[in-house]
This record gives sequence, structure tokens and C-alpha cells, in this order.
Amino acid sequence: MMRKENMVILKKSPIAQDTIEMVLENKYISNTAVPGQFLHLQLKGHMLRRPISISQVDEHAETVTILFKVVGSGTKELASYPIGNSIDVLGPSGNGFPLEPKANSTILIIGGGIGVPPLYYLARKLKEQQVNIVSVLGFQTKESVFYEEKFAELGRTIIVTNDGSYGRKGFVTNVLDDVSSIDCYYSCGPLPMLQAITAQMAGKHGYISLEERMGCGVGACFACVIPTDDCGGYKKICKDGPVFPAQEVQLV
Amino acid sequence: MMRKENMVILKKSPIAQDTIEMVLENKYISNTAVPGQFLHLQLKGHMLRRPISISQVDEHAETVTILFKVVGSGTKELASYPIGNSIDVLGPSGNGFPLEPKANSTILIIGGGIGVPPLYYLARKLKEQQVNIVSVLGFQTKESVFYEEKFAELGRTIIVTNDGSYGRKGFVTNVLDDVSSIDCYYSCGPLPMLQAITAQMAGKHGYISLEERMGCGVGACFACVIPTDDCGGYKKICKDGPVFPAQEVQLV
Amino acid sequence: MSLAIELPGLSLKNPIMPASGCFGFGREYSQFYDLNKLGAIVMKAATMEPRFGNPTPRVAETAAGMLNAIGLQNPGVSSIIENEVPFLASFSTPIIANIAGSTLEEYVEVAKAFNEAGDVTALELNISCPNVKEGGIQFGTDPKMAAKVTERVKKASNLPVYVKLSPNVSDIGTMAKAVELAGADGLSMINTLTGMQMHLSAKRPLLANKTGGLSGPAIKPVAIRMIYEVKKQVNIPIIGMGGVVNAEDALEFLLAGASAVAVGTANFQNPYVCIEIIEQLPKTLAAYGFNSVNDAIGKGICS
Amino acid sequence: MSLAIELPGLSLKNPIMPASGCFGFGREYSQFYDLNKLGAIVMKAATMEPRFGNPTPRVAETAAGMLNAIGLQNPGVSSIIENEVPFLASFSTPIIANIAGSTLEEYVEVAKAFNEAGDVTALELNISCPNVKEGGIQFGTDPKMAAKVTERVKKASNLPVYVKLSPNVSDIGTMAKAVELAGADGLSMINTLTGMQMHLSAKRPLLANKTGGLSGPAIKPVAIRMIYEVKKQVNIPIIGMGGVVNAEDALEFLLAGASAVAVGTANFQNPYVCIEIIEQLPKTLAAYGFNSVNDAIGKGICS
Ligand SMILES: Cc1cc2nc3c(=O)[nH]c(=O)nc-3n(C[C@H](O)[C@H](O)[C@H](O)COP(=O)(O)OP(=O)(O)OC[C@H]3O[C@@H](n4cnc5c(N)ncnc54)[C@H](O)[C@@H]3O)c2cc1C
Ligand SMILES: Cc1cc2nc3c(=O)[nH]c(=O)nc-3n(C[C@H](O)[C@H](O)[C@H](O)COP(=O)(O)OP(=O)(O)OC[C@H]3O[C@@H](n4cnc5c(N)ncnc54)[C@H](O)[C@@H]3O)c2cc1C
Ligand SMILES: Cc1cc2nc3c(=O)[nH]c(=O)nc-3n(C[C@H](O)[C@H](O)[C@H](O)COP(=O)(O)O)c2cc1C
Ligand SMILES: Cc1cc2nc3c(=O)[nH]c(=O)nc-3n(C[C@H](O)[C@H](O)[C@H](O)COP(=O)(O)O)c2cc1C
Ligand code: FES
Ligand code: FES
Repeated sequence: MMRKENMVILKKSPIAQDTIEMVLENKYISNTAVPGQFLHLQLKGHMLRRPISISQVDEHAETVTILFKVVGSGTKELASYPIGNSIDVLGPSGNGFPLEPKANSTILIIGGGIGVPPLYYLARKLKEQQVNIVSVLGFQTKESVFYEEKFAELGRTIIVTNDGSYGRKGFVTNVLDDVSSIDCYYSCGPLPMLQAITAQMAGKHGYISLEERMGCGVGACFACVIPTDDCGGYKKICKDGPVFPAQEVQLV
Repeated sequence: MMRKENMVILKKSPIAQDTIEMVLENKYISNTAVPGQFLHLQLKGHMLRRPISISQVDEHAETVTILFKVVGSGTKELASYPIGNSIDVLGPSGNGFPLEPKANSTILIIGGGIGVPPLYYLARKLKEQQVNIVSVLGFQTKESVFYEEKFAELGRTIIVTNDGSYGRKGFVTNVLDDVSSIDCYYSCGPLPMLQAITAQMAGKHGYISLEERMGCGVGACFACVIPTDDCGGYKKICKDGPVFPAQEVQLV
Repeated sequence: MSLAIELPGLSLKNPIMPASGCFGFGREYSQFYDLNKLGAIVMKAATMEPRFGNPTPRVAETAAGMLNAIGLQNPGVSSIIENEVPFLASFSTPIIANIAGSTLEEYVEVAKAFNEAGDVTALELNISCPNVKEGGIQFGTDPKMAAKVTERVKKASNLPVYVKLSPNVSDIGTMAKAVELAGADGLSMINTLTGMQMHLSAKRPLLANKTGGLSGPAIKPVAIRMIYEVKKQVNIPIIGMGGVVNAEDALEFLLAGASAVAVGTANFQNPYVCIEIIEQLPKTLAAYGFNSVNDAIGKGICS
Repeated sequence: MSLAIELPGLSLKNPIMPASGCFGFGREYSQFYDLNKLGAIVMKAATMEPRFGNPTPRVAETAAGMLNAIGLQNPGVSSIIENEVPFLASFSTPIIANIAGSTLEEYVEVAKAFNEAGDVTALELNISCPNVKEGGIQFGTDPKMAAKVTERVKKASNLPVYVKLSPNVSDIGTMAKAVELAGADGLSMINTLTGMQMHLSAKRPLLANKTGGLSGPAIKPVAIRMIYEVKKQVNIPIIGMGGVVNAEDALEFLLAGASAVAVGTANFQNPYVCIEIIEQLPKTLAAYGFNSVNDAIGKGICS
């Protein structure tokens, strides 16, 4: 269950272009978070909290790692916080990735840019369950690539960059055909990528993690809804998601 | 002339109840400021700058000392800044106390509470000119008294507290009769105090330093005007003041 | 220190309540604290039929505020009565139903439904939602229309009616007097100011709906001014809101003439904000020399 | 990258100018930089006779904004023409005179005086100052009165007239169309929103005048929304303002339909703000794919 907690910054390191890895200490959240959940961070001078995915958890060290890209005033503020700072956080928030793979099944992980972080915690948890993991990670350019080795430790890993400056050139969807038959896929990334993937993988069992601008982050304000059908059905990304079965939501 | 400068916090010490002394480094301001002028400080998260008087200057060390009382969100923010922080400041602002005393004349300094700081820089400058200084400093209570020794080094110093918990009991005006004939007085403090003093000292040559809520702090917005007569005459406290000849302004 | 306050049809143990639309139907925030502690609970707006609302993005952050264009998403009054009211009725806190509509008839139908259902203590007539366009009828800016909808709703139900005024008007006093005359038991003010944010990269308004309602501390000075102005012109109590974040803000609203205070956007920053204000309020009232909430109401109004 | 922009009677080298009342008559800020760099200079409001204005306190800080109730303090139009205009005329920057009045006649007289004096390039008709009460005439909220004063001032002078609209209205489009029809050459918007702050200890409004005008980033969403709305309804250019602090804000105004942008409150935080925006603007325009200021105007308006 989500709580309002203080998390102390233990480490902070640039990990790719405009991208920062931050290790936060908190007993409750590190002991309850599951892959795919997020933190909702209160940042000084900002009216709305910022959602950032949990990208790794160390229950023993009682730490949670996040990775974020500096794209606006909130992430800039967060990046400016020194080690030792305490951050007011709601978390762990939302529902994560369902983790019921059959042993020896093959799982495809498809990440795009700053959608990659939550998939790392997922991949680690999946690995514990003896499955075969293939990761396809897409980035804009060489400077924005991160966590290649970490994913490679867990299974075959293909890096794709839009401009071909690293790994294969193109989009993640260009290489999906190269991946042999899979039992399930998990994906997180920009909306156009998810649209392309869900179209290409239609019929396959899969889960996607979505983003939307949030008000409350707890399910009370209806800011973050996504339609589930054409008849007014909907889910809230902050509370019912951010992870959904690929067939369950309409990506418009 | 006023400039927009960065000042770095070199020292910060609590000096009385809710009152902080801060030493700021800046070459230009420390080399141009005269007693009675103020700094206009930009504080994070605040729309309007905060005016704080200059209470001491060390031209050689290139530092300016300010003293401020934590009374609201701006002064609280300022008090939270760590040593080494840089503050965006307009200064030195306004016109200070005129300093043309005759040698051996007797000067009366009357300060009330957080109006005391600018008088200290003034007293030091006056002392250099071989005048006889008598200081009457009023505070609310024992815990709010500061700079007694510093003033005592410059001349006879009488401390008054409202509740009598330190020095004499009452208001500064209660002890003014005890002070033998003076040639000029300088005063800074809360408005009711200045009203009482200017009434009691009517006819005496004197200067008072005034406060008003400010918009621009440079003379452009007309927020801080004070009437000089009943016919629409006025002065701007930020630009023409904050120091005025006691007879020149109307304290309403 | 007494925090209790009596309003027409509403006995509040304290003057603090969440504002409509910022608290859903209470379930989410009930994870954080006991809803019995609240002065009242204001539900999200109800319409006759279920509404999906506007496309996303529906919110944007602004300086000391936010824009929202939820578009009155709600499951419809019957579903609310069936699925949401019973949960809230399990607390000892008065329930205020916020009702909206595209037509006069819709307001009346929704009011009737709540009236018949029981458990709801009062109605808040949302004539000011800036995010509905149907019908083009401006209940919120035309005093005659506002009076008409008030009158019709009053007739249709026995519940006390608080009319929620829009700040997007030239003359808030005229609006307030019109609904008072039409029988309103109280006023709620202010709703959001209509605003917009441009998305520079997309070269279009950020919100899918283009415009949205501005809320949060940014609008507090407008809220205080309007309450002050209205309080001098009407004899019915005002539930004040707009940018309240702490107990000092709540006191500011009381001084300006509000008899109770709703907290909206601040819940998103701090889910505990309502109960923190309730806890702080006695100290804050005492610090400024008041013995009760009642004591402070309208005390900042000078002639 | 061309920053130049042609407005009726105004050739601006760039679209950035200080907003009226936030820059005095330019002397103070001329200590900080060369006023030749500005697109235009808008003087503080002028009335026929000298005005002392309201008692102090005249300003209050609010969340991401401020309230002011200066009360149109100014030395009167003759003194401004004699003592202030010549200083500003020494720069190669167009001078816009902001004119105010308590009566129709006063507007006309002040306009005539500036017209005859020369050196002033355009008039900005401040029909929206919320801090004057004399006469009780609401030039700023009544479209008929707004049209009348525009018409009379147009007749009385040869200078282009920009009418400065008040945001404190139910329907900004109607106001804009009324003054366009009455001959306005352009619009200036928005003036301040009427607001109030309570002083808790004093138990009264903080401003001596009780109400004041809200400005600063807090009101930007309201400004953007109104400009967007008006731009779709009129064919005269808009000088936009309200909470501009940096070049991105200025671009937001251009996208919403403004042809030039005035900066008010931000000067108090940063006396260099206008020239910093002018310096940043080419980069900002380029970053979002624009080749000139002209290129960006109204580009955020979607159907
Ligand atoms: C469930 C979830 C998980 C996320 N996980 C991560 C992550 O692990 N790492 C990471 O770098 N980013 C992540 N994001 C995106 C991240 O929330 C935004 O990049 C961030 O909010 C931008 O804030 P800003 O102030 O820097 O940008 P601004 O553009 O200044 O933000 C303005 C407003 O828009 C909102 N906003 C802007 N972009 C987004 C977005 N893409 N999604 C949601 N709201 C947005 C902000 O929250 C804020 O309210 C996640 C988003 C969601 C919804
Ligand atoms: C010329 C001058 C010199 C000053 N010198 C000192 C000094 O040396 N030490 C010191 O402690 N204080 C001094 N003050 C008072 C100081 O400016 C205020 O205490 C301070 O601005 C309060 O800010 P705040 O945010 O803490 O309070 P808040 O009440 O939150 O401030 C709200 C707004 O009101 C303004 N304000 C509040 N009180 C005053 C006041 N007394 N005068 C002017 N504006 C006010 C603030 O600047 C701000 O804009 C001086 C004031 C002036 C005008
Ligand atoms: C996300 C959101 C949804 C809202 N929905 C409603 C609503 O359904 N009905 C209503 O009367 N007001 C609604 N409001 C307005 C609030 O109840 C309140 O009047 C306004 O936000 C000002 O208060 P605040 O500044 O404390 O948020 C909504 C506000 C927000 C931010
Ligand atoms: C202190 C102050 C004085 C002002 N005086 C005038 C004035 O004399 N005439 C006028 O038309 N607008 C006046 N305004 C309004 C501004 O010109 C501008 O329209 C408004 O402040 C919004 O812009 P901003 O948010 O950038 O300040 C004044 C604003 C402030 C803050
Ligand atoms: S952000 Fe409020 S419901 Fe999801
Ligand atoms: S503060 Fe603007 S003129 Fe003094």
C-alpha cells in the first residue's frame, strides 16, 4: 500500500546524456515495491508531484534506485538536490507488472529511452524465476544509452539507436522480427513506440506501462484516465496502472 | 550607484531571538555603501525582493554585514541559506544618513529592535569624525537585545526593554529626557517609535530611517511613497530614502 | 477552542472539507486517514448519465497553480448513489453532493435523485464548471440563469442548496445576490478561473480541451477578494476555497467572510493536508486572538 | 532571425517592452541598461491632474504574484510631457503613453495633450485600472462604455490607440470586439486581476486600499487564455502581457496570438529581464522552429 514517506538521497550519478541515477533510502518502500510501480515525488516550488518509476530495489540495503531524464523544471530541480537531501514521496504507487511466467519460458523486454528503468527491476525479478530473457532497448543516440551491461547480465540484449550511432540503427520494432518465438512481452517507452509494438505483437500476450500527466497520483482526480473501450470504459493510469495488459487499453 | 550583484554568505550566526547576523562578500557593494543604505535581496520562491539594511562594512575584507529578524517566509528562506550560498542583490540602495557633524558635537542615536542594525554602521562612521555618541537602544525583551557591547565601545549606551527584563524598563522615549543636550539625532525603528520620537524631539535636528513595503526597490513603481506635505508632495522611500530629515516627511 | 460550525442543514465538527473534484468519492484518501475527522466531504460532480470527460492531457502545472480540464468525468448519479454514497455514509461526516448538468432539467433530475436516495446532507450546485460546453447555456455567468437553476433545484429537493459561483464574471456580487434571492441556502466560492497553457513544442494548447480551470495558491487573492465583496452583500453563509494550503490560509478565508473552508489542489501535494489544517487550526486561531471559528468569520471586513 | 515587428503606428525593433506602471518613466532602469535596446517603452499611467494615489501599504506579495494598489499616482500629463517625455525621446525607442481617467472627458483631454506634444508614438488606453473608484463608471467591464471612450479618444488624437483590456470580465471577446468596432488600432491585455490579501494580525486587508491588482506568473494562464480567445475574434494586433518572466513565456504569448509582449512585475525581480528576454528570443524562436517573431504569432491557435 502506498504511503507518504521521506526518502534520503544516498547516491547520485550521471549515467547518460541528461540522465541521472539516484539511490534513495527508505525501509517501507524498498520492502514493498514491486516492478512497474512508481514514486510520486514532491519537488520544491512545484504544485504537482512528479511520477518516476522504480528501476531497482535493494531490500537489504533498504534502497530504491530511480533513473530520470532532465526534461523540464521538475526533473531539473530533482537533479539539483544534493546527497543527503530528503524527498517527500508517495509510494510505492500504482500496480506493477504481473509476474507469473512459466519456468523456461521466453520473455521479451522492449524498452524505449527513459522507459527502460522500470524494466530493469522487472528483468531482475523475472530472472529469479528461471526464465529466458531477451531485451531490446532503443535509444535516440549513443550518448543516451544506459544499462546495457546490466541487461546483458540477464540475457541476450539488443541495443538500437535511432541514428545508428550505437548498436543497430532504427527503432525497436525493426528488430522484433529477429527475436524468436516468445511467451510474453513487457514494454515501456514513448507512446508511438508502444503503439507500434502493440500493433506488431497483436495476439501476443503482453504488458505495457503507460505515462500520462497526473494530478493526484492516487486515483482521486481523474486526470490520468485511458479508455478501455469505445463505450466510456476507462482505467486510471496512476492507480489501475501504469501497467496494463496490452489488449486492455486503447492507445489513441 | 546601485548595481545587481552576487553576494556570497561567509558567516551566519544567531545573535538574538530569531535574529541572525550574516556576513556577505562583495567587492563593489562593500566599497561603495554608506550608512543607512540597504540591500534588496532576491530569495528563492519569492516574487518580491526583501530590503535589509547594511549594518556594517569592511572595505578591506570586502564584506557587508546584515542583521535580520525572521518574521515571515522571506526572512525564513534567507535564514535557511547555508554558508557559501550566493545571493542576488540590488545594492547599495537608497540614500543613507548625511554625515556632516561638527567635531565634538553630541549625537544621539535611537534604535528600536530590528531598526538598530543600520545605526551601527552609522555610529562607527560618526566615531571616526570625533563626535560624542550617545545611543539609546530599545528592545522587546532580554532575549532580543543585541550589539550592546559594540555600541558601548563607541559611547554611552542605554538599553531599554519593554518588559524591563534587561536594562531600563519602558520605551526609548522614556529615557530621552535623561540625555543631556544634543546637536543631532538619528533614528530607525518601528513607526510608532519614530512618531513618538519626532514628536518629542520636535525642533531638534534629526534624521529618521523609514520602512515601507516595496515593489521595485529602485524608484519605478511608486509603492513606497511617503507624503511630505498635504498637497500631494511625496518622496520614495526606496530611492529618496530610506533616510529623511525628520521634518521632511509626514508620519501617518 | 471550538471548531464546530452550524450552517443551514449542515452541522460541521470543524470548518474544513475537501473541495469537489479533488477528493474523488473519498476512497483513495481514506487510505491515508480516517474520514470521520473531516468537517464534511464534498463529492466529485455528478451528472445524470455517466460521462467520460475530456481527452487527455487533462492537467497542466502552472506557477503556484494548476489547470484542469477533467470534463466532469463521473459514473452518473445512480451509480454514485449505489456505489459511492454508502461508503461515505459509513462515516459520521456530512456528505455534500456536487451536482452539474448541461441543461436545467439535468440539474433538477440529479438533485431529485440525491434527495430521494438519502444519506446526502446537502447539495452544491456547480453552475460554474468551465469545462462543459453543451447547450452553450451559461449558468455561471448569467445571474438570471443562475437564479433559475437555483430555484428549480430548491423546489425539486428538500436538501439545503449551496450554489458554487464562478470567478469568471465581471460582477460576482450580482451573481451572489441573484442566487440568494432565488433561495440558495449558502454559497460556495470560488470555482476555477479559466486559463490556458501553450505547449511550445506541440505549438498548441497543452490541454486537449485547450482551456482548463486554474486552481491553487495562484488564485487565492482572487478568492479572498470575491468572498470579501460577496459577504458584504448577502446574508447566507459562504464556503470559501481557492488555494488553501495551511491553517493560516484557512483563517484568511474566515476573516474575509467564509464560514467554512474547502481545500482542493493542495490534496494532490499533500494527501494529509485537510487533517493537518484541522489539527493546526486551534493553535492558529488562538495565535491571532480568536476563541472559536465562529469568532473569526468576517472579522477582517472593514467598512 | 528577425525580431522586428510592425504594428499600427509602431515599428518595433523587437517585440519586448516594459509594461505600464512597472517601469516608471524609464529613468531608473536606464541606470541598468541602454533603453535603445527595448522594442518600445510604455510609460506609467497619466491623468489630467497630478494624483497622489492610494495610502500605503500599496503592494503585497502573493504566491507567484503580487498585488498592487498604487492608485494611478502620477504627476499629471503636463508635467509628464514637460519632464519625462523629453528624456525618453532621447532614445530611438517608440514611446507609448498609458492614459487613464475618471471621466470620459479626462481620457480625451489627456489623449489630446499627448497628441499635441509630439514625441509620443502611440496611446495605450487604460480602461481597466481596478484601483480608481471615482465616478463609478466601469469603462473596463461595460462594452458600451469601452467603445465610447475608444471612439472619443480616437477622434481627439491622431495617434494609434491600443486599448488595454481588463481581465475582470465575464466575456473578454465582447469587450475586444466592441473596442475594435469603435476604432481601436490594437489591444493590450491583460491588466491585473482584482485580488485581496488579509493581514492576519491586523485583521483587515493588508493593502490600505483593501483590493489590489494581481500580476505576475500566477496570472499567466488567464492571460494566455484571454489572448487566445480574443485573437480568434478580432483583426487588430494584441500586445500581450501577464506573468512574462523569460523568452519561453514570451513565445507562449506569441503562439497564443500576441504580436508583441510586455513585461511588468518581472522587472522588480530582475531589472535586466527585458533585455535578457530580447537576447534570448532568437535562440528560443529557433529552438522551436521559427524564423522570425512574425512567424510565431498565433501559431498555437488550433481550430
Ligand atoms: C508512471 C510514470 C513513470 C515514469 N517514470 C519515469 C522514469 O522512470 N524516468 C523518467 O525520467 N521519467 C519518468 N516518467 C516521466 C516523468 O514523470 C516526466 O519526465 C516528468 O514528470 C517531467 O517533469 P518536469 O518538471 O521535468 O517537466 P515539465 O514538462 O516541466 O513538467 C510539467 C508537468 O507535466 C508533467 N509531465 C511532463 N512530461 C510527463 C510525462 N512524460 N509523463 C507524465 N507527466 C509528465 C509533469 O509531471 C508536470 O506536472 C514517468 C511518468 C509516469 C507517468
Ligand atoms: C529600507 C528597509 C530596511 C530594512 N532593514 C531591515 C534589517 O536590517 N533587518 C530586518 O530584519 N528587517 C529589515 N527591514 C524589514 C524587512 O524588509 C522585513 O522584515 C522583511 O521584508 C520581511 O520579509 P518576510 O518575507 O520575512 O515577511 P513577510 O511578512 O512574509 O513579507 C511579505 C511582504 O511584505 C514585505 N514586508 C514585510 N514586513 C516589512 C517591513 N517591515 N518593511 C518592508 N517590507 C516588509 C516583504 O518585503 C514582503 O514583500 C527593512 C525594511 C526596509 C524597508
Ligand atoms: C482536478 C480538479 C477537479 C475539479 N472538479 C470539480 C468538480 O467536479 N466540481 C466542482 O464544483 N469543482 C471542481 N473543481 C474545483 C475545486 O472544487 C475548487 O473550487 C477549486 O479547485 C479551487 O480550490 P483549490 O485552489 O483549493 O483547488 C475541481 C478542481 C480540480 C483541481
Ligand atoms: C506596480 C504596478 C503598477 C501598474 N500600473 C499600471 C498603470 O499605471 N497602467 C496600466 O495600464 N497598467 C498598470 N499595471 C499593470 C501592468 O502594466 C500589467 O498589465 C500587469 O501587471 C500584468 O503584467 P505582469 O504580470 O507582467 O506584471 C501595473 C502593474 C503593477 C504591478
Ligand atoms: S492522477 Fe489523479 S486519478 Fe490519476
Ligand atoms: S519600491 Fe518601487 S518606487 Fe519604491
